[in-house]
Amino acid sequence: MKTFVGIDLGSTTTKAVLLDESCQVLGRGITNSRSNYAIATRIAGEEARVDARFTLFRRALTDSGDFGERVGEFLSAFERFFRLEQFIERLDDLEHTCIGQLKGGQFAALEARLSETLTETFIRVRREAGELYAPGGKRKSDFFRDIAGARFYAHAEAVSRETSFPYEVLLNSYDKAIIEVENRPPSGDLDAKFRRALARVLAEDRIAGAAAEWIRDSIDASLGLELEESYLVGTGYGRVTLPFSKEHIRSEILCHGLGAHLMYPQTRTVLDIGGQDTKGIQVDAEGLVTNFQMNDRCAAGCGRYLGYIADEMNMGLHELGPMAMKSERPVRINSTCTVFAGAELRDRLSLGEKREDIVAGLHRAIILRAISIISRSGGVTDEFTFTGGVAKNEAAVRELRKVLKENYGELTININPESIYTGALGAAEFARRAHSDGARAEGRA
Amino acid sequence: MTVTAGIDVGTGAVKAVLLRVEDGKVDWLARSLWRMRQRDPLELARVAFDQTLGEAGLSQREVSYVATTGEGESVPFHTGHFYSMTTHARGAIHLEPETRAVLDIGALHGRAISMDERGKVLNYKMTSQCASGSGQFLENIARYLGIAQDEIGSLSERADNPEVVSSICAVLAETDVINMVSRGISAANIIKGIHLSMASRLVKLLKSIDVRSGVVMVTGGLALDAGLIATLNEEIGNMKGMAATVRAHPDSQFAGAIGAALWGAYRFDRLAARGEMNCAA
Amino acid sequence: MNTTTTQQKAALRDVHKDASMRKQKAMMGAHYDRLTAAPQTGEKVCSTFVPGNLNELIDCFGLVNNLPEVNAIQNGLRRISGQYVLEAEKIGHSEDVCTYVKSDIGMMAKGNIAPNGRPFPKPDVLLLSYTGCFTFMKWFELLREQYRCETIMLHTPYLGDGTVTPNMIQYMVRQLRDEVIPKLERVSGVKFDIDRLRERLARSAQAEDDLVYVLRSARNRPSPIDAYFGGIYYIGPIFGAFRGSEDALEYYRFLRAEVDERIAAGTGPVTPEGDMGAEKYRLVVEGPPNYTNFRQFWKMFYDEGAVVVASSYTKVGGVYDLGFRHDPRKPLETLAEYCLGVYTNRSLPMRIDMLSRYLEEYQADGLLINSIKSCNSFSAGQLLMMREIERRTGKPGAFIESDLVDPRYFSAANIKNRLESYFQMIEQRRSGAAHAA
Amino acid sequence: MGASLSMSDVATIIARATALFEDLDFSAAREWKSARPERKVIGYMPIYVPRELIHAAGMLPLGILGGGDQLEVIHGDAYYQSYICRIPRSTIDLAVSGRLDFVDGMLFPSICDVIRNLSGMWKVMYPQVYSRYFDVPQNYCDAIGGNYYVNELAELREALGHLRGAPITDEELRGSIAAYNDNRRLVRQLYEYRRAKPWQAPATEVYLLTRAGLVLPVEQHSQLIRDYLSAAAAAERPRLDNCRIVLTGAFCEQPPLNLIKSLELAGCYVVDDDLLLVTRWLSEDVPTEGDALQNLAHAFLHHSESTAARYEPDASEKGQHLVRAVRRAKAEGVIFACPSFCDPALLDRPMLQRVLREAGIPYVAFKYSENFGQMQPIREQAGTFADSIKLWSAQ
Ligand SMILES: Nc1ncnc2c1ncn2[C@@H]1O[C@H](COP(=O)(O)OP(=O)(O)O)[C@@H](O)[C@H]1O
Ligand SMILES: Nc1ncnc2c1ncn2[C@@H]1O[C@H](COP(=O)(O)OP(=O)(O)O)[C@@H](O)[C@H]1O
Ligand code: SF4
Ligand code: SF4
Ligand code: SF4
Repeated sequence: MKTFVGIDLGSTTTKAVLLDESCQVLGRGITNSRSNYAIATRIAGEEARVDARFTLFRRALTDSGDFGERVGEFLSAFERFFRLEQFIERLDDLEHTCIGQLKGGQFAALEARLSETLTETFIRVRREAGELYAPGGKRKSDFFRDIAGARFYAHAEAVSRETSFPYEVLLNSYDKAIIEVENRPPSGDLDAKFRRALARVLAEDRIAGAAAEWIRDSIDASLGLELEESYLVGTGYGRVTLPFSKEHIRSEILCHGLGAHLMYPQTRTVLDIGGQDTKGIQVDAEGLVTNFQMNDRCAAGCGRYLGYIADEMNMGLHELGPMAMKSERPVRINSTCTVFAGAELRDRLSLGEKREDIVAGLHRAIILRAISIISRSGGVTDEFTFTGGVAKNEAAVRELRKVLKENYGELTININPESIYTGALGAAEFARRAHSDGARAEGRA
Repeated sequence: MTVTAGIDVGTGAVKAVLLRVEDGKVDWLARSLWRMRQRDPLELARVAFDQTLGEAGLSQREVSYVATTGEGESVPFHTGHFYSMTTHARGAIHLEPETRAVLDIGALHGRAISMDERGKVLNYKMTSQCASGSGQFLENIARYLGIAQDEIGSLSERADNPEVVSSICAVLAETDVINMVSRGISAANIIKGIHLSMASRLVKLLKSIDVRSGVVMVTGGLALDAGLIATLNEEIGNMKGMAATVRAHPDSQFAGAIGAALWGAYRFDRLAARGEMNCAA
Repeated sequence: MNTTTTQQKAALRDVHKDASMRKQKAMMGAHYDRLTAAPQTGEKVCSTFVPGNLNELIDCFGLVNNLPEVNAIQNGLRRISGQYVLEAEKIGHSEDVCTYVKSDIGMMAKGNIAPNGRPFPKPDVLLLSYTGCFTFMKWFELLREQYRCETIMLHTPYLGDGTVTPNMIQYMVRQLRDEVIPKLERVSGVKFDIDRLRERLARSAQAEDDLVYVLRSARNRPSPIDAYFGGIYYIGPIFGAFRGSEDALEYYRFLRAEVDERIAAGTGPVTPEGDMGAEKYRLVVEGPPNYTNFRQFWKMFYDEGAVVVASSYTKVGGVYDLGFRHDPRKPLETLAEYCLGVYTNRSLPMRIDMLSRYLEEYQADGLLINSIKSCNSFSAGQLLMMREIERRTGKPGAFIESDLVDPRYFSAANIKNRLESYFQMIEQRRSGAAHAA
Repeated sequence: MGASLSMSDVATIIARATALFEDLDFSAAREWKSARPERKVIGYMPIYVPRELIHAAGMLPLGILGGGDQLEVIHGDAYYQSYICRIPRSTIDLAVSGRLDFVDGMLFPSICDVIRNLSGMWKVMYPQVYSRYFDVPQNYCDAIGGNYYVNELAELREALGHLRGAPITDEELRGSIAAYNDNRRLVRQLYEYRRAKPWQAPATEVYLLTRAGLVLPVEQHSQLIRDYLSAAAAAERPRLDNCRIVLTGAFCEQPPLNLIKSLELAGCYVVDDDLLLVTRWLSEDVPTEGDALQNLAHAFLHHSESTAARYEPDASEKGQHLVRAVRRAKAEGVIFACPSFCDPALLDRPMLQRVLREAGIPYVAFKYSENFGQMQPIREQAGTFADSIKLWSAQ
């Protein structure tokens, strides 16, 4: 089948969206952006195709009334097993890479003991992998780096304590290996992994006989569908160095505008707060950008700001929002220079202000800065759509709602759980349109 | 004879010294340094001061003047406060009498100060609000690269092909660094690159206050970073019309505290002479 | 005409192009030579500004006109303004202030060398024709401190309410009559002769006619000129030291003929890389250009097929296309009116009217604002102007930021990003409109 | 407009001034206006407008100085690029957020291109509100600049008369001139008092008191200063080992109050400044006899303060006003505190610094913005300056 690919190379993450001919999202994929944009593009694309398979499975299985109700449950189990397969595979890769590094190099002196310690650590991480992917299992993030990292750190600390092997060395070894592993696209035969996962889920659900046969056939049929990449459009921060030719590139502003329009056709104002940039975009009823504004050469108040604060307080990024939510009286903060954030925090703490009030104040400061960019792009018009990584932060969202309400009255504010894919979605739609325009042009010729 | 204390409350650490000053002769009685690590600076000031008293076997009543500097304006037991450019200039002269300029490189700001042989501040300039090229930035990157603070200097000296960080913003520079790591640039070359960009900023600062020759003393925590000192000298060497020498002293981090204590002694004498002060604080 | 071959036509065009370009170059060269030779020839020098440039009057006294703004532009184009700005900042000027001033101050600190390689002479008089910008005042106070020469202030009231009042004219004529002219007489040693002034004003008016003709030619499709990047060359002589001279008359005659050729041939503007390709977008531009990366900046437009059909910057040294001409019948009043009417002395509502009118009259696709960090006079309020003009005309605006002569504020990637998005947006709107139709 | 009840202690007076300062909704002016249906309020920006004319029309001149560090600027950035100072953007924000909806007219003085253009923005955004760019002559000859100014004043007088529905009489005008003469005298007295005893009248208090004059009816303001002067004299306060400085460059966008406070914390007594110049722009009484407009014009041409927005025709006079201020206040140094991106203040600074160097007066300089929060570097620079004066001056 024909598919249309949109790639958004963000400063921190790379996103891919796959559309079918009727503008339905088939799949989404995400990975950390690295210096090598070609690899990031490939990985994100690969992830999106994996995701697309599940969409196709869903379509195949829902076609039959019998399975009806249970499709969702079944597919989520299926996906968990598949992800577990993937996780184990990459974990093995990671272990090999870690140990492979020992040959010569900076760890040579410690080689034997380090190898033992690493092996022990990986045994423990692998042992609990099943739990991570059990129903309701709590994973820190979608990225292998983060999931594996968190578990590795925890176990490495324990192991190093037991064996009195220097913890720092273990971390070092991990830090070096993870970059290599991350830069390798998911390897191996995907179909085989789907089938292994399918076998496990069928076994676990005790589905057998005709029913199992039918499911297997449906899945096989879906796997047989070729996902033909009919057109690809790239966008984003890395756009200038994108591994695509000019006609395959659209500005990120246009992509975000169109993406937001596709999600919410009534959208007129879009705010996107990413890792290093903040964009304010105005779109018309067709999703065409009429005006925009973005920060320039200064990363004040962007997503990374929260990262600095989290680092300073020794907390996870996802814990900041909840902490700020506890505040009743946010402190007033004027400076949003990301680098001085820590100093501002220390300053306020020494003045005796409460942590949650300061953190809430910092969230408000980010939002005010974003609002000033929105203002510069032409103000706020109903409906308002908030996208980008920071839209996941509940405290940022709360402050945004407050500020908008105080200053612009009641508005519809859209926040989509998939909002991080807005730019990629727009790009994919551009790909779809470019393809059909091309086809039309050919038809005419 | 005057016994004075100098307490330097920084953003990264609290430093305290106890000095005895007699007819221009200065004896170092005690010193103390406490890393801040999210603790209350005012409490640490007390702790550091008490530690110096204990070491010297003196009581607070025997100290004629307690001088604070840095962010120590609100230390409750101080006699007087001097601002850090005043004290760093004085402290640096004490450590190295030839000094005519100071580069104080702390966690967030860099300061260039020029002075005469008596420690009178002639001119000074601070880096602007933007934090790129600060100690904090270096610290963050070191943390990211898994490098301990005291390794930084020697690592930088091992660089063979430094990769220069061009972004003006520390955040954007951080991305540059992450990209460098994934391109396989060695930690040594990255650190040296950061040293280079810091040095270029700092040397410009010196130039802007017209320091062109003589001894420039680096004070503050980054004085311990031999790689930065070396880079500063290279940078000066490459600059037309600049002939200054940058040095650090093993006690550089105490320069502020020493300067404060010395100014305290001086002020005490003057006030005592005017009869405005006759007993210790 | 029908019988001339394409080749002949091309040859003719080349000749004409050469004529106006060569002429302008020669004029500029001769002017800088005259200026830098002043210490030898004994001619006296008067420094003044482009907006409110009283060239006819200055010339009446035999003074050589030196325009620091034009020098700054030259230094920008030759990419040496950056180091001058840094020099001025080292001497103690703030990073925040207008870089025209700093480029000038820095140039002085570094030997004050003119484009012909010889030092600029010390001015004998600073004519502070204070029109449309408060920075001028500080600029000449700074120069006065250096040169310690006579400084004459001619205060032009601002058209805050959008009209020229009799009080304003009277105030300016009195300043001219009782202060400016007597002081110029004293400095130059030449007695004021009103007929000499009239003669020059008459020549100005004629050249102005031709200039307006050239600027208006952009109403054609395709436009034979670029009214911003090319326009900067077209205004050179008349905004600079040549208004009222025979040279200027001749230059504009050449130029007009050349443009006629292009209209007849149906060709677009000439760019540094030759004739421009198909005209895809027609823009009105508000704000000065960037000079340090002028070529690169221009290229971002013609590479995309964008041509500027009208601009406000080509009105800073006088707004002629709305009807004003220098009038020899009322010499002092006409100078006053001229100063009062220059673009930067117009209130925001007047600027909005003018640009909206351009968008319609020149059938432009949209308004582009190049907001200049240095220039509060232009920049403060441009965001509102853009929105108001969009509202009135229904045409989209775009906003980019750079600086006149400070290369630090030219971020090519950023500007390109914005321009691309803008052009794609215009494209989309068109196809959107086409789809809807 | 009767004088308010007098207050007797410093704390109460300053509390009242602080409340006025912090009130971003201008409640006091709103109350004044709503007390009588015919009352009108005319806003004005720095540096100078002839408030006498507004007062003579029975209206309240209301000084508008941006939003300070307590206003969250939401809309303002839609109107201004990042390299333009703060005051116009927060002023626009005050307007867009409805805080100026009771203001019947706005005057934009001739101070710089930014305020000048703001006048045009006002006309576009609020076409129904009377607004005017109030130009003043840069020519100081009575027959030329003076004549022009008299005509400008006459136009304003007529417009204001029109706004209230009855022309302003000469009698009214003379009364207003007298009221403002009285007020200017008191403000000067306040400044003199501080020059003599800076520990008795801290810079923040003097600032808050002067600032109250921008929102209160002039008679009430005069009373407030009178009260303060007698209250301040009644209570001795400790004298600190501080140096004496003149603050300059802050004539338009206001520094945050914390900045002024920080200077004193850092060991500097502010003994003169160029804050809120409108309250003492005219340095001598304006005669109440004769042609009022002629008198105002004459005072403007020949007895007004010097600042960056004014052309100094005499090269040798450039900057001398600052030297005189230093001498008069027996100051030991000058602090240049200029708003970021303020062309007039920042372009003037090097010239003033040259004059100070020649006069042997030490100085230090930094920039601020009205919502600037990082006081530590300010304290450090001002403190080092104070240290160097304290440690070295007496030698
Ligand atoms: N769960 C979360 N909670 C809070 N903030 C988050 C979360 N996830 C991501 N972010 C923020 O989002 C930013 C990345 O956003 P993204 O839109 O992916 O940026 P870009 O497009 O620039 O790569 C991070 O810097 C982080 O601050
Ligand atoms: N051995 C070292 N090598 C390099 N940097 C160091 C070393 N020790 C301390 N620092 C740096 O010095 C800074 C603190 O210096 P200090 O002068 O105490 O700062 P402050 O006075 O601002 O507290 C920190 O940024 C820290 O990273
Ligand atoms: S360091 Fe801070 S102020 Fe400077 S560019 Fe980065 S975020 Fe902006
Ligand atoms: S502010 Fe603008 S008009 Fe004034 S001198 Fe500078 S560039 Fe020219
Ligand atoms: S602060 Fe300066 S630039 Fe800004 S409006 Fe005031 S005078 Fe103009």
